[in-house]
Amino acid sequence: MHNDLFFAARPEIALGLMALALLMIGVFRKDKSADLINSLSLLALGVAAFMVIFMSGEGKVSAFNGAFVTDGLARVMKALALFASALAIIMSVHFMKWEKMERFEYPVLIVLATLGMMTMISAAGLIALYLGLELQALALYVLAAMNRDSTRSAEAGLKYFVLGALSSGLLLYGASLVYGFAGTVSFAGIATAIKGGMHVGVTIGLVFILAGLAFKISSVPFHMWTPDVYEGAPTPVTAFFAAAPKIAAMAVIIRVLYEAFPAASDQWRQVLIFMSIASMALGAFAGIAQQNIKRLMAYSSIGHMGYVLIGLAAGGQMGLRGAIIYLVIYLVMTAGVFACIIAMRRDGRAIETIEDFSGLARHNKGLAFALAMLMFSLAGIPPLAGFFAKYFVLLAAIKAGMLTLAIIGVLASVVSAVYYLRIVKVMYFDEPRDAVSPMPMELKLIIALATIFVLGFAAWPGPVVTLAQSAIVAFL
Amino acid sequence: MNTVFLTIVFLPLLGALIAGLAGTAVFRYAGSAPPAVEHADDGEGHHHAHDGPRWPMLLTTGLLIVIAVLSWYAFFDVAAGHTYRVVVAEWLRSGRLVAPWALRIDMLSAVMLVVVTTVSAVVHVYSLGYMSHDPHQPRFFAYLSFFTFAMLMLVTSDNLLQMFFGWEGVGLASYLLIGFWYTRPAANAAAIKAFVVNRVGDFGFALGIFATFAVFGSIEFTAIFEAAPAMAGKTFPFLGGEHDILTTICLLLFMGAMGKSAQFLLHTWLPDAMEGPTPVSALIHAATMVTAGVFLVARFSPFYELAPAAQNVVILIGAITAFFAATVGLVQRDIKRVIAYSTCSQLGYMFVAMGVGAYGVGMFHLFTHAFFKALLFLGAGSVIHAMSDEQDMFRMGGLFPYLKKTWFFMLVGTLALTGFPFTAGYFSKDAIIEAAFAAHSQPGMFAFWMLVIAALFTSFYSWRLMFLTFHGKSRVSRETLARVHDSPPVMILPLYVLAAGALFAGVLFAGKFIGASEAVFWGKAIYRGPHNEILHLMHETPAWAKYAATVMMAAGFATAWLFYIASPAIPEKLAEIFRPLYLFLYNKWYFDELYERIFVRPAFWLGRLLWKGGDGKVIDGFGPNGVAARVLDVTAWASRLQTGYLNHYAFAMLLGLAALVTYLMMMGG
Amino acid sequence: MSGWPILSAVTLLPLIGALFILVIRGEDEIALRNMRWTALFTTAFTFILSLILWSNFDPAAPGFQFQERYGWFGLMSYHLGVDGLGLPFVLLTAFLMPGVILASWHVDKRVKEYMIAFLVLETLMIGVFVSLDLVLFYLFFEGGLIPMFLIIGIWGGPNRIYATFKFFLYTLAGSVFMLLAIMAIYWQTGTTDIAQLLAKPSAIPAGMQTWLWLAFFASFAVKMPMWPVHTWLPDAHVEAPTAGSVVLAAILLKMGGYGFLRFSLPMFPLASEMFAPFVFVLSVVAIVYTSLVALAQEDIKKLIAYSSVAHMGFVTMGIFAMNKQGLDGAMFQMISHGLVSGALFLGVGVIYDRLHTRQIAAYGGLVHRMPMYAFIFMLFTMANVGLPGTSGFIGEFLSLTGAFLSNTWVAFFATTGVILSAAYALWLYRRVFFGPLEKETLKSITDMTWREASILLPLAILTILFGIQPALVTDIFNHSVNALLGQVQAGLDMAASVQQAVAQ
Amino acid sequence: MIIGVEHYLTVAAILFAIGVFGIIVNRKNVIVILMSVELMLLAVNLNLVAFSGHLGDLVGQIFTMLILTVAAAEAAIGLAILVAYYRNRRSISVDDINSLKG
Repeated sequence: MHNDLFFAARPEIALGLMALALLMIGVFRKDKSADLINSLSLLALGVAAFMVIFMSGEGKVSAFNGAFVTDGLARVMKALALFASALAIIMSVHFMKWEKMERFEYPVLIVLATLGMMTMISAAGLIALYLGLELQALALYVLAAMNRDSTRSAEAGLKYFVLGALSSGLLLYGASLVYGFAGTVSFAGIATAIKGGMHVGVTIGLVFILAGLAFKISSVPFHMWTPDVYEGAPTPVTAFFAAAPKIAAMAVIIRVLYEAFPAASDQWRQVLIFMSIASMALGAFAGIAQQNIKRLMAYSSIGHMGYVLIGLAAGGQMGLRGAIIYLVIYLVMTAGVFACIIAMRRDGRAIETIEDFSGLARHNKGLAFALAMLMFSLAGIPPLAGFFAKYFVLLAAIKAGMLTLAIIGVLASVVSAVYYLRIVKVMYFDEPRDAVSPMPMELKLIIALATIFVLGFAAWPGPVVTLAQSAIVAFL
Repeated sequence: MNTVFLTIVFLPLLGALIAGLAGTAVFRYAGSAPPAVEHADDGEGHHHAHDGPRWPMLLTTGLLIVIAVLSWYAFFDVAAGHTYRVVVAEWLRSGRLVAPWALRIDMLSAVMLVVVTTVSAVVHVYSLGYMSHDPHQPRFFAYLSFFTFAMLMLVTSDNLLQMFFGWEGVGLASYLLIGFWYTRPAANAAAIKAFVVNRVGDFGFALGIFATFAVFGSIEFTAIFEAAPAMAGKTFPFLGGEHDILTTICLLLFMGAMGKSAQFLLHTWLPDAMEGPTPVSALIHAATMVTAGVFLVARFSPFYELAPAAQNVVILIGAITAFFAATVGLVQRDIKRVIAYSTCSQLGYMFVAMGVGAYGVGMFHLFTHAFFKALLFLGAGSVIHAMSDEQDMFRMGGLFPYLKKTWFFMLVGTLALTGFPFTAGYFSKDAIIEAAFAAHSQPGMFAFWMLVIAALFTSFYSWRLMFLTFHGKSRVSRETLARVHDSPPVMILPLYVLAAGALFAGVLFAGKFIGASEAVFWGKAIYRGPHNEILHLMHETPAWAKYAATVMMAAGFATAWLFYIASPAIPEKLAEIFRPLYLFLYNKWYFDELYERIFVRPAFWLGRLLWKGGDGKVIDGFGPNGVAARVLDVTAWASRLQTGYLNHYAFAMLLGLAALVTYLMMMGG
Repeated sequence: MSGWPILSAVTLLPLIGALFILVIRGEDEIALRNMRWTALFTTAFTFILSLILWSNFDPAAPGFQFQERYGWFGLMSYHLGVDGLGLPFVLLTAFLMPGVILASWHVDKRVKEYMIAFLVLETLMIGVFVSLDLVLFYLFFEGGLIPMFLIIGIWGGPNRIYATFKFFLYTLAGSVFMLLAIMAIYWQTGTTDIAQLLAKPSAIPAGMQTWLWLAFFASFAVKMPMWPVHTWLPDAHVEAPTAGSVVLAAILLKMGGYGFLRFSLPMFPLASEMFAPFVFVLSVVAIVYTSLVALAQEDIKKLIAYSSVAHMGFVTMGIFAMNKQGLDGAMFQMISHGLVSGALFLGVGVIYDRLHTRQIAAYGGLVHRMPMYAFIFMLFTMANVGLPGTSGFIGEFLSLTGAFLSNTWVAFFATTGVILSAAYALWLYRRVFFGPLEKETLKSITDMTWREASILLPLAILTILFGIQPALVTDIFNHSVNALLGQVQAGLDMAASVQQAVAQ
Repeated sequence: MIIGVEHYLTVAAILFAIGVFGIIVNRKNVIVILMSVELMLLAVNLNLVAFSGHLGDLVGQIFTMLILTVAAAEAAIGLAILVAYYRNRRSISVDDINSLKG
C-alpha cells in the first residue's frame, strides 16, 4: 500500500485540486473575492500542511512508480515551504489593499508555486524535478510582474523570466546529458550507474543541473537576477521569493546531490565550495552600498545561501542538519524583516530606502527594536538565533576540515555586519522623522513572533533541532 | 616600646587625615557654598588669611611635637643597644614574595627618626607663623604630616617594598608641597619635574627590588642581608649578560638614591623644588627626604661592602655632585637656590662617605646637616617672609639692622655649613674629607680633591649669601624696607632648637657616631666588611689633609668678603671676563636645557608622532580604516558588476558555469 | 553550599530588572524616575547577591563552585560555576554597576532604552565570568557587543558612529576566530565544557595548540586591547557616554585578560610558552608606545584610554610571565584597573556633565572651585600612576616582578612605563586642575554633588584599601592561580615526556 | 557515414550555444531572447531524443513531450510579461531594461 500510485503524493494532489478550485472561485467572483480567496488559500495550505505532516505515511514512501518520493526531508521541507507560503499570503493582505492591487490571482499563484515546490521537493527523478521546478518558476515569474502598472515590477518579472528560462535551459541540458550518459532519469538509477565511475558527460551534466538549481537559491554567479527582482517585485512577493523557493531549491539540491550523485561528491563539493565562498563574499560586500532595503535583503539572502551551502558542502549529519537549521532560522528572520518592511508606511507610501528609517526608534520603539534584533540576528551576533544558524554550519565545516571555507565564512559575516548595523544605526542613532503609520495586527504578530524566536532560540532550540534531525535521518 | 614606635610612625598619618579630611574638604563641602573665587585666585596664594578653624594646624603640630619627644626617647633607648621589629600586619603575599607592614628599629632608623621628627616638628611650628596668611593652611599641614608619616615609613621599613612605599610616599608629598601654590605655573612645573625625575630614579630602585627578589627570593632585609655574603662575586643573567649580582643590585638601588637625593644627572628637580613654600624646602628638600638616598645606601651596607665597583660609582657620583653643585651655587641670585645647591653638594659629601665605607661618618653628616640646613632654609624663609616674598639676593643687602635675630640664625647655619671649628659641620664634613683621603683609592683621592675644592666653594657661596643679604649697601626699595621686620616668636622659637643642633650636635654626638665606640653605637645596623679599615685609617691622615677643609673655609670667607664687602666691583668684572664660564655656571651647566632637548621635547614629539603617525596613519591607515576603505572599493566594484543589463547577467551565469566545468575537467579529467 | 542556583540568579537578575523596566509605560517624569530606581535597585540587589556569593565562596576549595549544569542537546551546556579567577570579576561588575546607574541619573535621552541596555549588558558581562562552557562563554562574550554598540551609538559624542562601528566590527572580527577555535576544540576533545577541558591537560596536540592559541589570541588581544589592535579603544572611550566608558574600561577590557587566564594558558600551555616572547614584545611596546601617545593627548578621555592600553600591557606581560607573581599581578592589576579607570572615567563624567567638553584646554584651575573633586581625582591619578599604597601599585609591581623573573629585558622596558605614566598623568592633572582659574566658563562651576561623591567615594576607599591590604583580593584568587600554574606545568611536563618518549 | 549519437549531440550543442549566444549577444529585442530560449530547449529536446534512441529507452522522449508542453506555457507567460512591460515602458529593447541595478 505504501507504494501505491498516489499515496505518497496525496498532499500535492489535494493542493493541486484546491488550487484549481480556488482559481474557479476567483474567476467567477472576480476581484471582489480577494479576501475570500486569501482565506481559502490559507486553508488550502493548512490542509496541505496537515496532510504532509499526518497523512503522507511514515519513512520513505514513493508514488508514480518511483518518480515521486516522500521521506523525512520532503515532509520537513514541504512543511516549511507551506509555512513560508502562508506567511507570504498573510503579509500581502493589507499591502495589496494599500497598493490597490487586490487580486485573487495572487494567492492562487502562491498556492500553485507552492505546489510546484512540493513536487520538486519530492522529486525522485529528473522529470519530476523539472516539472515541479517549472510549475514553481512559471508562477513566480507572474508573481514578480504582479504589479502590472509598475515598470519596475514588470522589469523584475521580465528579468526573472528571461534568466529563469535560461537557467531552466541549463538545467535541462544538464538533465539530458545525465540521462544520456547515465541511462536513466531516476536518482536511484543515476546513483547506481555512476557508482563505478563517471562519464565526463555526467560530470558536465551535473554541473549544468547544479547551475540551474543554484539559480533558484540565487547563489553566485547565478544570483544576478536577485537584487533587481527583489527590488522591483511587490514587497510580499519579494518576501515570498526570499523564503519558500529557496527552501524548496535547497531541498532539491540536497536530494540531487545526496541521492543521485553521492559517488561524485568530490566533484560537486568543489562546486558547492566555490559557490558558497562567492555567495558569502558577494553578499557581504555588495550589500554595503545598498540604499534600498529590499535590495539589501537580496544581497543578504545571497550571503545567507552561501552559509547554507557550507553545510551542504561539509555534508554528513552535522552539515545537513546545520543547513536545515540554518534554513529554518533564515526563514523566520526573513519573514520578520519583510513583515517590518511591509509594515513601514508613511503618508500612504511604502518606505523602502534605508534613509527613511531614520530615527525610527524614537516613535516606533517596538518596531525598531524588533528590526534591530532581526538585523543583529542576520549578522550572526550571539546570543540571537542567527548566530546559532552559523554556528551549526561552521561546526560542520570544521569537522569536515574545511577550515578555509569556515574562515572566509566568518570574515564575510563580519563584513556583512556592516550593513546590518547600518540599519540599526539609521534607526537608533539618526535624527527621527515622522512616525510610520500604524500597522495591522497580523504583521505585528509576525514581527513579534519572529523577534521572540530570534531572542529565545538560545534558550529553547530543541524543536528546530529536532525538526532538522528528523529531516535528515533517512540520509545517513 | 612597640607602642612607642607605632605611635611615632602612625600619629602623623592620623594628624594628616584629620587635618586634611576634617579640616579642609569636609568643612568646605558641608558649608555647601563653594569657596569664593577671589579667595584663592591670587597668584601668590597666601595673602588671604585662612578663615577656617585653626585646630587642624595646632593638632598636627602638637602631634609632631609629641612624636619628636618620643623619638628622642626611642633614640636613647636604641642607643643603649636595643633593636626592635614591630610587625603591624601583612601587606603583600604572592608566592615567595612576602612583604609585611613592619617597623625595623635599629640605630640607623633611630637616627633617622630623631632627625625627621625633630625637624618636622620644628617646621610645623615655624609654619604656624609662616603660613598664617595662607587660606589653605589645613591642606598644608596635612601634607606636611603626611610627608612625615611617609618618611618615617621609609626609615623604619623592614623590607624593600615598604621602603618603596615610603620612598614614593615622600615623593608624593614632595610633589604636593612643591606645587602647593598651584596657581603658579612655575610651581606646577617644578612639582611635576620633581615627581618625574624621582620616578626615573625609582625606575632603578624598582628594578633593584625585582633583581633582589629574583636572586634572593625575598625582599626582607633580615633575610637578604644574611644571604648577601654567599652571593658575593656570583653572577646572574640580567639584560642579556651575566652580571655580578650585588654590584648590579647596588647600582640599581643607587639609581633610586640618586633620584631622591638629587645627585648629579638626576639633580635637576631639586633647585626647582624651591618653588614650594620655604618650610617645605627646609623639611623635605634639605633635612629629610633628600637624605633618603644616603640612608638607603647605609641600610644596604651589607650589599655595598661586597660590591666594590658599586662603591666606586657612589664615590664618583657623590664627589662630582659635591663639586658640581658647589660651582653652580657660586653664582646663583636666588637665596633659596643657593641653599638648594648647597644641599645638593652636601648630599654629595654624604655619598662619598658612604662610598668609601664610612657609613657612620655619612650618617653623622646627614644628622648634623639636617639641623644647619633646615636652619638656613628657615632663616632664609624669614628673610623672604620679611621681604614680602623677594628671593633675589641682589635686591637685598644691608638687612642686618632689621633682621638681627634672623641674621643670628643664618650666621649659625653658615658657620656650621662651612665647617667652622667646633660647630656641627666641622665634625661631620671634615670627617668625610678625611675619610675620602683615607680610602687610599683612586676614586677616593679624586673625591678628596673634589670635596676640598667644594669646601672652598661652599664657604664662598655661604658667605656670599650672608654678605649679599645682610651686609653691604641695601638694594631694597624704600617701601619694602619699611615693612621689613623680624619674624614673630612662633617662627623664631623653633629656630633656636635648630641652632642648638647646628652648634652642638657635632660636639655632643661625634663620639657616638664616628668616635671610638661607633661600632658599638651602630651595632648591627651598619655592616662593615672584614677589610673595611676606613675609620682606623682616618686617624692616620696627614695633617695637611686634615686641615685642608678648614683652610678652604677660611679662604672662602676671605674671598667672599673681598668680593662683596671690600670691593663689590670684582664679581661683576670677573663675570664679564669669564662670561661663558659664568653663564655656564649660572645656567646650571645647561642641564635643564639639555634634558629639555633630549628627553622632554622628544618625548612629546614622539608621542605626537606615534599618535598621529603611528596610530593614525599606520595602524588605523592599514588597519581598520584601510581595511574599511578596501572593503568599500570592493563594494563599489561589486555594485558596478550589477549593471542592470540582462545580457550581462546571462553572461555572468555562463561564465560561472564555464569556469566550474573547466575547473572540474582539469581537476578530475 | 546553598542549594539554590545563585549564579544564575546573579547573572539573570539584571535581565529581569530590564524586563520590569520594559513594561513601565510612559515618558513622564514619574515613569522615568521609576525606571531609574528600578535599575538602581536591580543592580544594587545584584551586588548584594554577589556579596552573598562571595561569603559562601571557599577560596581554598579546588575547582569550580556553585556549579549549575543543564544540557543543551549535547553540543553545549548551560554550565555555570566560579573559581577564584572569575569571582573577582563578578564582584567587580556587580559592585560597579550601581555606580554606573547612579552616574547616569541625569541622562534624559531615552532613559528606558538606556537602563535596559545597561542591565542587559550587566547580565552578559557577569555571564562571561561564570560560564563554564566555551560556547556559552562565547555567547556572553559577543553578546555584550549589542548593548555596547547601542550605548555608544545612541548616547555617545559627536563622532559616535565611527567609534561604535569601529568598536563593534573590530571586536567581532577578532572574536570570530575564537569561535572557529572553539569548534575545533569541540571536534578534537568532544566537549566544550571548560571544567572538563581543564581537567585534561594537553588534550590538544602541540601543533593544534599553536593555531588555537592564535585564534583565541586574536579575540582577546583585540578585547584587551593590545598594541597594535588597540586603536578602537580611544575612539570608543572618547565617544561613549560616561557610564559606557566606565563599563568598557572597567569590565569589558578585563574579558580579554580573563580569557587568557581561563583558556590560553591552561588549555594551550605549549603554545603559550612558545608565544610568550611575542606577547612580551607587544606588551612592552604597548606600555611604552601608548604612554608616549598619552603624553601628547588633548582630550581627557583619550588620554585615560591610552593609559588603559598601557596598563593592560602590564596585564598581558604578567600573564605570560607564567609565574606566580606575574599571574597574581595580572589578576590584581585587572581588578585595580577596573576600579581606578572606572573612577577616572566617572570623574571625567563629572566635569563633562558641567561643561560638555573633554578638551583639556577647556579646563584649568578647577581646584579653586572643586577642591573635593580635585582631591578625589588626585587620588585616582596617583593610583593610575601606581603609587604604593594604592591598588594600582600592587598590580604593577607584581606583574613587573613576574616579568623580571621571566625576562629581564621585558621588565626593564616595561618599568620605563612607570616614569612615563607619571609624566602623562601629572601633566593632565596640572592642566585640568592647577593654574589660575581664568576661563569664564569655569567661574561658576560647582563641586561634586552628593550623588557624584557617593559614587566615587566607595571606589576611592577600595583603591586605598586594596593598596594596603591586597590580600582582600589576592586571597580570592590565590588558590586558583596556583591551580592554574599547576595545570600549565602539567601540560608542559606531559609534552616534554612525550617528546622524551619519542626521542627514545 | 553513419549518423551516430555524437553527431546529434554536436548539433544539439551547437544549437544550445547559438541559443545562449542569442541571449548574451543580443541587445536589441527581447523577443529574440525568447526565441533563443526556445532554441536552447530545442537543443535539449534533440539531445533527449537522440539519447532515447541511442539507449533504446522511451523516457527521453516522454521527457521531451513534457518539455515541449512546459515550453509552450513558458512562452505564453514570457510574452504576457513582455506585453505588460511594453505597456509600461513602450519599448522592448534589451538595452532599456535597466532601471533596476546596482
